[in-house]
Amino acid sequence: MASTSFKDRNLIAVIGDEDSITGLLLAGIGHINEQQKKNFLVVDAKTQVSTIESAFQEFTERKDIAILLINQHIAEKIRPTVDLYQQAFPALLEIPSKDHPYDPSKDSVLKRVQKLFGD
Amino acid sequence: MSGVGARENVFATRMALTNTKLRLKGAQTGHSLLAKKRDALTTRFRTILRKVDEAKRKMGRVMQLASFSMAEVTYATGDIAYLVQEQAKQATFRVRAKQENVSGVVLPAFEVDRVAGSDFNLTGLGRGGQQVTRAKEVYAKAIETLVELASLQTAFTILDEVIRATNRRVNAIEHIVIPRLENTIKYIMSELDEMDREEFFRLKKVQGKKKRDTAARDAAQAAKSAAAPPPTADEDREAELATNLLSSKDADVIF
Amino acid sequence: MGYYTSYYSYGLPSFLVVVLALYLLFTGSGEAFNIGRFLEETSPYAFAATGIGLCIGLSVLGAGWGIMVTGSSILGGGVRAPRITTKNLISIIFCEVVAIYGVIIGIVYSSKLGAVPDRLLYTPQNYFTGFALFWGGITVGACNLLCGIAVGITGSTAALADAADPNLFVKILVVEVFGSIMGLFGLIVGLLMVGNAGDFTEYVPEVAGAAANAVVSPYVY
Amino acid sequence: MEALFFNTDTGYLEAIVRGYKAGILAQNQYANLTQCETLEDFRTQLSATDYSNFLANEPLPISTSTIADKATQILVDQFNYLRTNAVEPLSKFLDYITYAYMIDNVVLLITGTLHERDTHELLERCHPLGVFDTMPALCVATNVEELFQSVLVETPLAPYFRDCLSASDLDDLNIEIIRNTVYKAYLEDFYEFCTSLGSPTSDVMHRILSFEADRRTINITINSFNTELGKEQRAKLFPAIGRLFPEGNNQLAKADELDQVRQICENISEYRAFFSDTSSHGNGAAADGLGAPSQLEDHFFSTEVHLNKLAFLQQFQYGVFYSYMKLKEQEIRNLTWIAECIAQDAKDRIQDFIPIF
Repeated sequence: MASTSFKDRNLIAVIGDEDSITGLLLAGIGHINEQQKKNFLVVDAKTQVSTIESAFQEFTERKDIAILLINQHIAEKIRPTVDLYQQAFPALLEIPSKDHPYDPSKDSVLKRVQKLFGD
Repeated sequence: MSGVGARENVFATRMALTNTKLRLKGAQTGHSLLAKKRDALTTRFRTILRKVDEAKRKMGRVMQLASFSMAEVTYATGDIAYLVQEQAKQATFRVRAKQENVSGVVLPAFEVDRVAGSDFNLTGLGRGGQQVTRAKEVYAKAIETLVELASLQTAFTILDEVIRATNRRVNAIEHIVIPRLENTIKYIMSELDEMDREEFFRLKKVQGKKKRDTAARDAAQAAKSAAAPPPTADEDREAELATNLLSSKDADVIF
Repeated sequence: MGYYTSYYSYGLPSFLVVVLALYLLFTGSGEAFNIGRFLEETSPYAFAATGIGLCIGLSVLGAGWGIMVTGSSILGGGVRAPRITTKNLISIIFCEVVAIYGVIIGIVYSSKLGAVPDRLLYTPQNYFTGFALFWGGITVGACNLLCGIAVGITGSTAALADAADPNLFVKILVVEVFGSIMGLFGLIVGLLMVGNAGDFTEYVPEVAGAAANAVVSPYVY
Repeated sequence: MEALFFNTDTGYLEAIVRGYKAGILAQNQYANLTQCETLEDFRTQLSATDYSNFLANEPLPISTSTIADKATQILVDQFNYLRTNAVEPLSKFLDYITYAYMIDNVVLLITGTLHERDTHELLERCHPLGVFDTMPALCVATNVEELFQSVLVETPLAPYFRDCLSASDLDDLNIEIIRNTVYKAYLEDFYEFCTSLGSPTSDVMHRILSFEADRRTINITINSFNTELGKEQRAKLFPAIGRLFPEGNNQLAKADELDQVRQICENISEYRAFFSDTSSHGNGAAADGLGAPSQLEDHFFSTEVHLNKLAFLQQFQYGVFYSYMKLKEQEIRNLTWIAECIAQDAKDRIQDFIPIF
């Protein structure tokens, strides 16, 4: 575990649809750093899966992000990548979006939870 | 008996027996300690598990509430998405990580670190400002839930990892190391017994032979004198081998 | 209608009239304002023809105006509620009727006209006929103009009301009917006004062989 | 008098707009819509109304924003039809309606330019009613100064912008202030224009615009509590028209809390009701701080709808065009709201829209 580095992690990153992002930004999580890198990615119907993937990679590799939020329906699009992701930092959270109510059975973490409970 | 199950390759000597017994003892202590740790972690894990499950479901509701307040904003103000995205500069809503120690495992926990910022204060000034403020609050609360969930989930991931490692060790000790040591002990015991019996039998044999020889010598003495029996080389070699094998430890056995 | 429209439509004519009147007054020809003379020396034919012209003209103006007001609304309303177009043709017909009134009166009036030599024209009867036709024509024309506009505006409202709620049509039609009756009033009065007026006739001197000029006014030569 | 000449140029369009208005959803249609379980049901229900099958070609997971977009598109089409058929002064009147959207678009573009965003992308987000000819030219501008110097002066909005900003004070904080200053100038100008149109247009429009101005005034006051917007600055954003003007505006400029606003509005009988049931909630307004103002917003919306409905009671005036646009906007908001409630399964709030008829 990168126990030294998580002290520097204090941002929340988001990959989500417009409404989720707007709401979260309203709450004040938006951050644009010196390199004009945003900590959020708006995904709409036209966004390429590869763009989402690369954003996902970027956010998971950045050292200042503590929590990565991703809309569940977007996580579905890159499910293999999400399922492969096992690191503790940044913590990956699948959140529901406006049009897609939360479905616990798809959540990669909850899947593990269910499996453990099922034992 | 000694042929069943894995055992260490040792020479059955008393020395080896003592060593192995000590190691068995060590393994058992280690096992019980690890098992205790595992139990502690598992208890913790179960609680977290339940909490994660709960929190995930709660998050579903909270986020629904939040996106609903967003709908209210859209209703009252119109589309503000772009303006909000463009006006984002510095995060006022951050998290701070702190550590928590559970049975020697460092678990990180996130804390909300909110700086009162003036961003978007004037959004919806003309109309819908109240809804915007409301949405801000609701979303802030939602994120707090999310942050809580995130720390739970991180704890979950880390604990899961640690528990797995511990489990592996406990199982290794329980199912591999201890049986092997026990087997070794049994083997050594049986070998030693065997050797005892052999010795005894040989002594008997020697005695019998001596008796017979004596009887024969007596008879032969009576007739003529005869030669003594040759010594056995077996015992010497075995003792030598046992010392060699004792020095070679199995790498997999840690105790 | 802003300030400018009303300024030009009311202010300018009254200004011109005042200027003209003052001009005549100050140039010593104030007696040119002699209404009696004007009435007497004008030919009864002029009055009669003007009357008939105004009658049919104003009627048609009223009808046309009404149809324009109604028609545009019916057309517009008919885009989204095609059912109103047939029903609301009645408004158009009401407006059209006003023009027909004008035509009828025009025909009745013009039957009074007949060729009379200038010399024998200026008799009291002919003056009467001329004035009767003139004022009758004005009456009918004005009645029909206003009636046409009234029916037109009501018709436009009727069309819109019908488009919004079909139940309103009959109710507002009653209003419209009453509006269109006003044109009929004009028609009746217009007919009554010329009821006692004879056709234009030649002056028949009481004394045969006397001067054959019919002169009732010193202004007529 | 207006009846004599109005229809010459505008009778057809007025009838058209009244026809459009007949297509606005009525109470029972809303009742049907609120019964829907899914958005597909919602679409089926809508296809029975004036919207017919405007969503027919959409891929199946319909998002609420698609519904809003499509409905807006219908409105825009209708408006463009009216606009192309209109002659002076109605065409000018209709242009005035679009200025409000233009202001939003320009503000959006300014924000985008400030952040050096790709302006073409911004254009897609602009409200279609507020699109003006020179807008693509805004893309040419690379900084705000240029934007203002070269492009904005060409637009009809230039007079509004001229007196409220210099390029130097354009930054994020006061972009909202700019928006509101411009909007204030716009409202006043529109009011003036309606006056020049004479009665009865002016009668109807003055009522609506006065309310709009008062609503902005009250909203700005309430929303600027606890922000860095100073009282001086706040007073500058109040439109100089409306029922509250001038004494009410002066008092509101000094107000510090909701109760003061309430007292000031007491003076206007129509506005008294807005606050009356918020005060019956006790001082809960101060306690939770959220419930009361959003109720207020609802009151504003329903009053706006009411005023706009009144505009339809008078024939031969231009107010119907403005009112129709506003009613239709409200309807789109309602539809979005209902769709949102259905999508998010929030049946208890589904009745919180403002029915129009």
